[in-house]
Amino acid sequence: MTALLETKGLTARYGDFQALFGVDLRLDAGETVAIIGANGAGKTTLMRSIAGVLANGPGEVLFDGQPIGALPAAQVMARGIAMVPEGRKLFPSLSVEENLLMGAYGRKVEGPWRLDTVYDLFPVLKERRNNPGTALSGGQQQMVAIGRALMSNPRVLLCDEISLGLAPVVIRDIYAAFPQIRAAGASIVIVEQDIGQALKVADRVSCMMEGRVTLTGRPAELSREDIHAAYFGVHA
Amino acid sequence: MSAPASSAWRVETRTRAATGFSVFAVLLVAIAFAAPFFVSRSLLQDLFLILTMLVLAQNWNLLAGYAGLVSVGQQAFVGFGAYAMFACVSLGGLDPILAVLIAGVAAAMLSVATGFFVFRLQGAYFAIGTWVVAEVVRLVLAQWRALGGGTGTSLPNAAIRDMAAVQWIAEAFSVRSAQAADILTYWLALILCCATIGFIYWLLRTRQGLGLSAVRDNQEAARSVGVDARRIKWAVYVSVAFVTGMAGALIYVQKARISPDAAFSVVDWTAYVIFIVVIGGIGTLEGPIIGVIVFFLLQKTLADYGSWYLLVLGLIGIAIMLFAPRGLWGLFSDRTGIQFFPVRRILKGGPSTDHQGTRGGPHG
Amino acid sequence: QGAAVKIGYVSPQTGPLAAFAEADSFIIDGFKAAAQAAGLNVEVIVKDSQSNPNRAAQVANELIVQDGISLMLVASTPETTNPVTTTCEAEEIPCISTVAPWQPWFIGQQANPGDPSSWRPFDSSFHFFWGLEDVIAVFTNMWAQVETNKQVGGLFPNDGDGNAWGDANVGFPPVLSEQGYTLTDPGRYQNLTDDFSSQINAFKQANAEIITGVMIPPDFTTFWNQARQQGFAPKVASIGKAILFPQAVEALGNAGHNLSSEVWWTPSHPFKSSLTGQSAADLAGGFTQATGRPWTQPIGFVHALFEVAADVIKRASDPTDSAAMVEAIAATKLDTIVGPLSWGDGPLPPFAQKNVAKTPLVGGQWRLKDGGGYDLVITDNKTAPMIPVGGQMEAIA
Amino acid sequence: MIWVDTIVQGVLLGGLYALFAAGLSLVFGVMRLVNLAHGDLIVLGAFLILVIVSALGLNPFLAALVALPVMFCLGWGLQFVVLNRTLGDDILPPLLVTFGLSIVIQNALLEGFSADSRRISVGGLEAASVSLGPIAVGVMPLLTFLSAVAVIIALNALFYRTALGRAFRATSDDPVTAGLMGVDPKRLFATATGIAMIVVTIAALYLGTRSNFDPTIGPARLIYAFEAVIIGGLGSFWGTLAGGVIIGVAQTMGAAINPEWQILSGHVAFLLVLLFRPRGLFPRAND
Amino acid sequence: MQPVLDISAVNKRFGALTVADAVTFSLAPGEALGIIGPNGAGKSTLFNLITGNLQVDGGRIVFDGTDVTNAPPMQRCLMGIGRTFQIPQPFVKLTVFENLLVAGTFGSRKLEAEVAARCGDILIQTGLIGRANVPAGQLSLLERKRLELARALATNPKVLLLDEIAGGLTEGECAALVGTIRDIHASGISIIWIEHVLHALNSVVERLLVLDFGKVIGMGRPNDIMASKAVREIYLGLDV
Ligand SMILES: Nc1ncnc2c1ncn2[C@@H]1O[C@H](COP(=O)(O)OP(=O)(O)OP(=O)(O)O)[C@@H](O)[C@H]1O
Ligand SMILES: Nc1ncnc2c1ncn2[C@@H]1O[C@H](COP(=O)(O)OP(=O)(O)OP(=O)(O)O)[C@@H](O)[C@H]1O
Ligand SMILES: NC(=[NH2+])NCCC[C@H](N)C(=O)O
Ligand SMILES: [Mg+2]
Ligand SMILES: [Mg+2]
Repeated sequence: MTALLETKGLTARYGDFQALFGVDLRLDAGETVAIIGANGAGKTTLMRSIAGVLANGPGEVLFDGQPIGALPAAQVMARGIAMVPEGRKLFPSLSVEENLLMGAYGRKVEGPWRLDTVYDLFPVLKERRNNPGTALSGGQQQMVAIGRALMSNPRVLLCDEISLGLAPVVIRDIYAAFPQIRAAGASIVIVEQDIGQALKVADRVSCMMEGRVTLTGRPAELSREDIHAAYFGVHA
Repeated sequence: MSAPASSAWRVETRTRAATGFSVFAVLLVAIAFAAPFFVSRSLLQDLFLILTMLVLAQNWNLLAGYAGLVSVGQQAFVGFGAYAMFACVSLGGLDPILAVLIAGVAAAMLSVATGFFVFRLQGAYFAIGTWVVAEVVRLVLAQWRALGGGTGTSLPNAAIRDMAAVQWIAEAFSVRSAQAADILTYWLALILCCATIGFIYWLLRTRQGLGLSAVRDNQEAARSVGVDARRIKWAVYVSVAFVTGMAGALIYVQKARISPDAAFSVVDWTAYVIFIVVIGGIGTLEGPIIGVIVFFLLQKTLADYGSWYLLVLGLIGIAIMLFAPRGLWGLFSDRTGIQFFPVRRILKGGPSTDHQGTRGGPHG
Repeated sequence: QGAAVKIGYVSPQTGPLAAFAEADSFIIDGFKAAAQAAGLNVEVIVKDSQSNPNRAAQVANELIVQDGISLMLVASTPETTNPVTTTCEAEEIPCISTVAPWQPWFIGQQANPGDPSSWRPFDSSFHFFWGLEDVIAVFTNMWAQVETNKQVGGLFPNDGDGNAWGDANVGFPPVLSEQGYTLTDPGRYQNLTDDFSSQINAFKQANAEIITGVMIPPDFTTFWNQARQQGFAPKVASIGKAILFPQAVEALGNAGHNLSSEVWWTPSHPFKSSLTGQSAADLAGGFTQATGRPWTQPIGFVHALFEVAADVIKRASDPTDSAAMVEAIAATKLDTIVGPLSWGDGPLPPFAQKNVAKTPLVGGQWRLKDGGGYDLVITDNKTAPMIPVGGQMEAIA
Repeated sequence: MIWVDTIVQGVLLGGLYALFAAGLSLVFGVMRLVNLAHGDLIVLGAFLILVIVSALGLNPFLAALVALPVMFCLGWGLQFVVLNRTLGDDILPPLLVTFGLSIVIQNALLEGFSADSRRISVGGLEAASVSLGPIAVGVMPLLTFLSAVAVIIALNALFYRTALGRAFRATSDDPVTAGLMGVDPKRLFATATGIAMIVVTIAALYLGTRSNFDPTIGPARLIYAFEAVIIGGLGSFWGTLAGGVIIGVAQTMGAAINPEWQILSGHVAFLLVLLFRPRGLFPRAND
Repeated sequence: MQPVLDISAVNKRFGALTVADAVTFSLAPGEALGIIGPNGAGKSTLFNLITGNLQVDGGRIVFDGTDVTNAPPMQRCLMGIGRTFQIPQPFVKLTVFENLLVAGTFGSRKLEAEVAARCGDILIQTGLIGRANVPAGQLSLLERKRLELARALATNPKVLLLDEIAGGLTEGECAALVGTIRDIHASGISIIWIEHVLHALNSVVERLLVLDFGKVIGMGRPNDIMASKAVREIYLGLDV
């Protein structure tokens, strides 16, 4: 069976600095994959390369078996890969509702996610719909960012550090939405530094270090030591 | 990471190309000073034009390329300097050479006054602010009836003839006084140009110059390591105005006729100057030199084609900006690593001798 | 015969003043042919000022220094003539200029234009055209033909022409008050002004029935439209510069009817070229035939400029010697296509005697033709009776 | 009474400046592009309308309608092919390229149309006026002002009521993230410039009917347009209108004192506003 | 003894977001203080307030007995506050050595010749000597972080503010870095260090401050802090 999304030997660089060295990643339909790794491991870079924001070097990105590595972000998105970027990146000039509507700008397909269903998922957003997006709390902003990505009814949802900077209660609230998102049919890649959280939601986990995937497996199969070693590059 | 070991550190800035160039440059300047003895008068006038444009270009480059202050209102200082000179000569009866110096001071004073305003603005706002300020200065000077208002006025012929040293040059070269005045203004332009380049090069090699480069690269970080970004920018702005004012005055000593529209022409004194810097390569001392030569050659070859000349000039400017944003010198220097005005401090000596050598572009 | 005598010619061939120079190549071609026929060995080097005073000075310098010209010719507005003349003065190169009233040319080049006692004649520069006294006479003569309250509104910009026309000593104000007119002059505006309501209000308040001034075409159009919109309808509008060219008047649509202006040259001027023998009508017709464009007033003067050049070169003992040329110019007595020319004996103040020669000036009105387009009708010739009038002055409807 | 008239005329003049500035404001607001060729593009538009008027014998208003799509495409292509390459943190490339463009347009027009003064005639409308109480107001200046208001309303509606406008604002905030929403910033910017050229065409109609124009007349008004945009505050269309009116009124008031101060007062008003509000009267919260 | 740095009731908001909420603490001369807290807690912002890169909305900052609450950054630097940036901010077109020269000459008002040797020594100390004459734009991330440290040292600070300089280092590199910081500390410089790599942090600092949503929620000896329930819950999240 072909994977829904697959990278083969993906590399990326910022000027002279190489950030990814031949990353292989696979996401099957309906699956949730978590990527963990220390600061600067290249997780965000990987997400950005897949989404087409970053021109990637040699290596392939296949979506449904089609190469999409050379496409610009707008076209990747139009095929059904949406991203929740690191740092939320709400549009400060737009209200909450306008931010959500922007999510469907380049891909208007019928599906489970519409303005009303997103508001059902995160009811607090409905109350704040006319506020500027940036006037919300961090957690609410993160909800807007997720809702915005959902608005395009993506087949693959890329989430970069959605728990970053949020209080544990808020993180719990946000992750509480994930079963619903999965149930509605999206396959998910999450990037997470919080290993515990990652192991809880993921079907499979990949650990990255210095631009390489150093470990892949199902949460149950991975030992603390393996993870620790992959994460920090040494055995504890 | 070994323990600190103070030992024989050395800091060098020289490169071999630069050493070679400095010999060449000294020779060139010597030849340039001697030029009136053997070149034709028309060439001398061309050289005057090149030198004064180069002064303006180096100054704008210091402002925009090193201090990050993109001004499109430099004509304010050219025109103000020129008017100050005219006032000194026509109304005050001073010698034009003295008037040129006073013009520089006047332009510097104008820059202090306008600086309070334009320094409140950033980026594109700064650019447009400087332009408006220049318009205001033009409109105000256009009301100065004693200097002809909007009509303009001419320098008295006698003022040029009686200029210090003109008679002496006229006799020494046995030429008419008009030609002697040309020789004198040429020498002044040469001195001004050498002094400008020397000053900028010296500045870049002082710690202030280092601070300026740091501010340009990253203002926040520079402030955090103790660089007073504001003061450095002010100093650059005022000294650029001083030299630009002198250049403007000198240009108008040679032209001998002034009017507000000519003296405050944004095209002549700012737009062309920007073209020169950008074509040559912004943020380098070499760039404006290359740029002014290219500009001059273009002007010479195309000037008789009327509108086509400007059309082609515009297209070349666009092309360079789009395809070689670091200018002609940038293209050359990136390929060869050659710099004639090195400012990079290279650390040598010390306990370990296996430092990597350096190559690559200048600070710009 | 020896090397050709080099003549430099500077005019605004491109840029906003280009209309003044549109006949240049037609006339220079004619001049070259005539010169050859007359056995003169001359070369004309033409430079474009791009309507830019800086550039005008620069090309003048190039002509003198690089090309080694023996004679400079320059035409068209003080913005071109003054920088070129100043350069020639400094270089001691003979220079003949035209198409600028003599005051802006002469006074505009004095170090302190505000102080007549400091004014000095030029050594090697000569000018021929009319002066403000002529245009004032022509305008007041025209105004006298129409019944008005003698209230005049003045529109003088802060430029070479405007400052001279509005000057309290040499301009309109003293003469008008002498002749019983009351002038309302709100002040020197900048060229390319977008709103004239302050002037219109001032004129309305003064109940002005006459408008005069020297404006650039876009400003006059702006003014004229605004005046009509705001219900200000003077009986007479005599304007210099703006309605010089037929295209500019046509650009006003029907609103150009009965606007009046000074007329320096028309195809009906009763003069002949000393160079080609052509009449004014022939010259204008030739231009229209060659280019398909209507005649304009500068044609005659540019032609006359070259007539003088040919005459001077013929008479000079050594055309390549500045002093000899200056001497020859000063001694000129020539009947040109713009009228008789001579320096040193004109009806001029003493300081300008040497350098200025005057040409006749009359006044005219633009009249709408039946099939569209305008005719320039001479309505006053008191100042130059040899030029025939074509009709009576009419008030603007 | 004269003062009332002075202010009314200044407001109407401000409408003209706002019209010149609206396209600039759009382009400046969406992509921070300082377009020094804006004035020349207006003149280009005026020539285009003139050509259509004389070739097809159309009424100038209809001719402007015909010119709209042409100018839109021109703007779209210009942005897509040339100007997009100049965008970035550095303000020099856009300044230089558009300045080069300004020179190119002027001289190409000179080659094509000569330096003659032209005019688009609207016949009787030129002199028509309506009286507002004791003040006579020209119909064309009034139309100009009303068109400016209409353009501002339309641009605001576009910006705040449509998906395209949302995309403009989002892309202006953050082009990379907008890309993740399916926006192709290059095309979007091209569309913005295309729309700006529609506004330019409207401005060209009024420039060409108000007064004479020739190929070199563009830059003279560019500075007022910039002043209007900056006084108003980056990204505020109503601010742009207010900016235009401030300059217009300052000019007529200055002229009422003495025509010598007319243009100077406009500039001084601009400097004063910026002295107290360096980011303009209605700045966007985040910039 | 008078504290070298005294922060009292400092507040800072970004729009609706409070990032410093009555933050109060002081630093004794020669002390090493660690700051921990979740991402976005306001740690880096606190540094920016101390250095003057951001203005406080309220509260007072006293350095070495002088109120510096409204002083510009360069003045605070001159007085002896040196800092590193979390996201390295090198002067990319200057070489590594020149980066230090700027800091050395401006940060301590000395001539280039006077500080060159010291800069050389710092380059050795921070392991950058091999890259001394390379434009800083060409450095890798780790080298940039070292440059941040080296440049801050070159300003000859009394208090050194370090923002996440150990993130992403290997075990060996991390140990070496800890050694360097200990040396710096031993030379008498006070240190405030923001770090997520706790074992590195705890091997240097004497006191830990925990920040969450801009509030100080704990301060004390590292072991006590690490053991407190609030910290385990908020900072480490659900225990791994
Ligand atoms: N725009 C950029 N320019 C240069 N280098 C960059 C850029 N963005 C990231 N890098 C570098 O690329 C490497 C990988 O960064 P990336 O952001 O992908 O890491 P990450 O795993 O997402 O880290 P974090 O957990 O901090 O988000 C880092 O060394 C980083 O410094
Ligand atoms: N200039 C700014 N404008 C608006 N918000 C800002 C600004 N700087 C920081 N913030 C916000 O303030 C909060 C605190 O940021 P800060 O960088 O201080 O966190 P931190 O504790 O250093 O986090 P980390 O561990 O990720 O470095 C974050 O939510 C951040 O987005
Ligand atoms: N890019 C622009 N010009 N955006 C328009 C937004 C203007 C809006 N009227 C405001 O006040 O904010
Ligand atoms: Mg990341
Ligand atoms: Mg931080």
